[in-house]
Amino acid sequence: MRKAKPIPVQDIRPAPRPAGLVLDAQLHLLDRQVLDVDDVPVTTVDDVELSGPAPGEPIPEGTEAPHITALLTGAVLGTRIFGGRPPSSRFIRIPWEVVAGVDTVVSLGVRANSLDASWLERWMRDQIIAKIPGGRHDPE
Amino acid sequence: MKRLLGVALGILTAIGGFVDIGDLVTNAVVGSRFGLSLAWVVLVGVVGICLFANMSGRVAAVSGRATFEVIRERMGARAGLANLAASFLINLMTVTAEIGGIALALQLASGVSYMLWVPFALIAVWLVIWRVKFSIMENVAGLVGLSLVVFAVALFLLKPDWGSLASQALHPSVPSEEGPGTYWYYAIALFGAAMTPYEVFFFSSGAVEERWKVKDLVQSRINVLLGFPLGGFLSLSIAACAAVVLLPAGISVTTLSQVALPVIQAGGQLALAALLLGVVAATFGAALETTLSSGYTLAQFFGWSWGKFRRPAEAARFHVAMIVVLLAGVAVLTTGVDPILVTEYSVVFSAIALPLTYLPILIVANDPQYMGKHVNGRAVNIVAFIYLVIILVASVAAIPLMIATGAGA
Amino acid sequence: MILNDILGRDVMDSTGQRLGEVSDVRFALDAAPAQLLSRARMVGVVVCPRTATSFLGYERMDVNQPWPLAQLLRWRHRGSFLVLWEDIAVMGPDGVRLRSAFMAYESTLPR
Amino acid sequence: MTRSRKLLAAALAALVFLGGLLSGCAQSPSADSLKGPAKEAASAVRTASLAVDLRLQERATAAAATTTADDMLKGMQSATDQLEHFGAKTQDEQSLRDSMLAIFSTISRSLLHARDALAAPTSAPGGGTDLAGSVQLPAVQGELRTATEQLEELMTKAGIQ
Repeated sequence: MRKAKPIPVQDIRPAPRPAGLVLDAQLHLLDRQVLDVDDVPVTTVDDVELSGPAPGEPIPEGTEAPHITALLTGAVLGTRIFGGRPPSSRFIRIPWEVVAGVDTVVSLGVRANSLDASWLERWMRDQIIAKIPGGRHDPE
Repeated sequence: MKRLLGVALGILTAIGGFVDIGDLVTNAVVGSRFGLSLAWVVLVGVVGICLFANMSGRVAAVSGRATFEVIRERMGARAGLANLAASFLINLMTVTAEIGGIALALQLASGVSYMLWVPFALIAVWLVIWRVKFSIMENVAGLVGLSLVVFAVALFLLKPDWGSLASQALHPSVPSEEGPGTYWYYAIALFGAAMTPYEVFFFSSGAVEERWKVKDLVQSRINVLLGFPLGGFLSLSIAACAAVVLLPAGISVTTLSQVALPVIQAGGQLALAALLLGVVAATFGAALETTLSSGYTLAQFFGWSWGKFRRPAEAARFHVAMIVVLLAGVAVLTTGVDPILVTEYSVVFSAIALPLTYLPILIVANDPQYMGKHVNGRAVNIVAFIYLVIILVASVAAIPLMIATGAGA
Repeated sequence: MILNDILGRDVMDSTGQRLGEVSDVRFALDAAPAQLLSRARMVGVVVCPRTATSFLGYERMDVNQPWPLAQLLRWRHRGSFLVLWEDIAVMGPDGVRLRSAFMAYESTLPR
Repeated sequence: MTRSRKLLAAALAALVFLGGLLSGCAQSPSADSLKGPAKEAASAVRTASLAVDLRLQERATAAAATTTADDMLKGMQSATDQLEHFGAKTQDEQSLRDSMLAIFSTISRSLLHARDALAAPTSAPGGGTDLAGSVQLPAVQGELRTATEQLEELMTKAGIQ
């Protein structure tokens, strides 16, 4: 690994302050718990999808900044840990439009059952747990 | 009045819930081989578990986040997964050990081979997890487990030479027939048994299960600060009983039946009955806690819906995971592996995995985004940081010592 | 593009000189409010001259306890800086290349 | 990232090396390799002795005492296995191992007797109607004591603490 050229401290300037909430992806988004509108856990933020740019293509000056299109879950967790990248068709997306807030948890404005991200939970509920006696009752 | 009752109940539950098969076996082994010369480790371990259990409970009550959510969020996916793998393996070993412990205690009571009790224990544990409310489960197991106080009673009945016991504890030295390697190996095992990570996973998730709020923190602090030290006192009396009866007789503990001998000698059949009741309750309670902990860690890492406050159908993956863990534990037992051996390894592996669990708790307990004005005070931070160093040393030393001493043989 | 495509990749200036690794990507919610939350616009990337191991949350100014840990991690990440989107020429699997006249800004978060 | 992996690998290698070094230092001469099984056997037979005592005093239940004896029997099996796998290098070691094996089998036999006597329905020392059972326990106790003494004698001779 080549050693990095340091930037002299006096050349590092105070950053401009954006008007709204500032989020660092690694710090505020990735690996945070996602709760639905009823506070039911849905998943964890395994990765985040951006609107652009095309990888490896030069970005013309003045291009509009990309934005977050969706939170991802599913196979992207595995590739984030072990490397590589699944095809985009395998992403399970939670569109940014349904995200209602980002704090210590990411809260959604919809019910978990309406999302693709909860299919495994629903499948296990319907195919296994609901078939065992007592599975649909409150504990006593 | 009702509040006072709640506090008393909480303390009693914490005492009864503190001791599990790991504490039971490790303390008896150590007592029978080293006397009370390792008593200081129990003390260090109890202070540590009080500190971090309290911290994780505070994080859970203030932010609503249980420990493993915090671990994943702060350590990231990769380190989080490493921690998950380690914690899950240890949890699985502990589940195996606890179910084995229930079965061994029932064998001691009935004379019927423990293998025949294993399926019975499995079904009982699962039924409670499936159907019984969290608070009832916790309180009943803790209260009945309190009958392990019989160890303390037995110690008095044995009329030991208190002066010699005290000098063993106060002037620790390596006994002549044991090497320094084994001494330190068992020091780490005792430390791991007292500070097992599952206790923190369970404690913090339990705080979410019971919907603690900031105002409940005082009560939880009393429970921990009184209950755990008294539980540690129970641990010490187990070691002392072994030190008084088994050490002079030249018996080193390898089975649960040997753990019972001092109590039988002191109090006869009545004491034995109390002991067996206590062991069954303590291991049963711990089997519940460790099974739930495996579910909690998995669910919290992957962000699944979890908790016994939900119906099983509303936390489907959580319940499926626990069923799988129980079956896996029983599968391990049916190979005929000695549950006591599994226990001894599980406490040492716990010690190895400790830093991965306690570092993120400490970091998040200082994070104002999570904790608001309830961040750690300076004194807590200093003590916790010292503990982090101790934990790190124990963790790094564990494997070399294990190899060098042939796992304490 | 997903974040995993760029997190941890090398960052180079326009001459190909390595400056560090992408340790984080910064966003701002400063557009007009949409349905629930406003759009999260990419502000830029945080570059760390050393390996981009996790900062464990100590990139924020007001988090500095427990002290030895905070100091250790700050020290590991000394020299980190923020590069704005406008100064990025290429992003991809081969890393991030900056424009020739890029500016380095302080990376610490105000809160 | 690659650097951190290298660091991890180096740390692991160092750990293993350290462990190997330590175990190499602890690598014991022959008498010490017999020490483990000998101590295990001694502990087992003493435990059984204590259990029979407690049963005779009516402190232990039949179930608890039987379980104890049974556990010790298993312990003896594993100790015997270890001893059989011990490769003796010299004549002295060979003869030490053989005499120890002989004593081990005496101990196993007495443990077996102890277990059967404890498990017999009439083993209750006071309440038993059949005299045979209550006579048997003290006899078994004597057998266990003799075996213990034999083993201790051999251990002293071999210089095993």
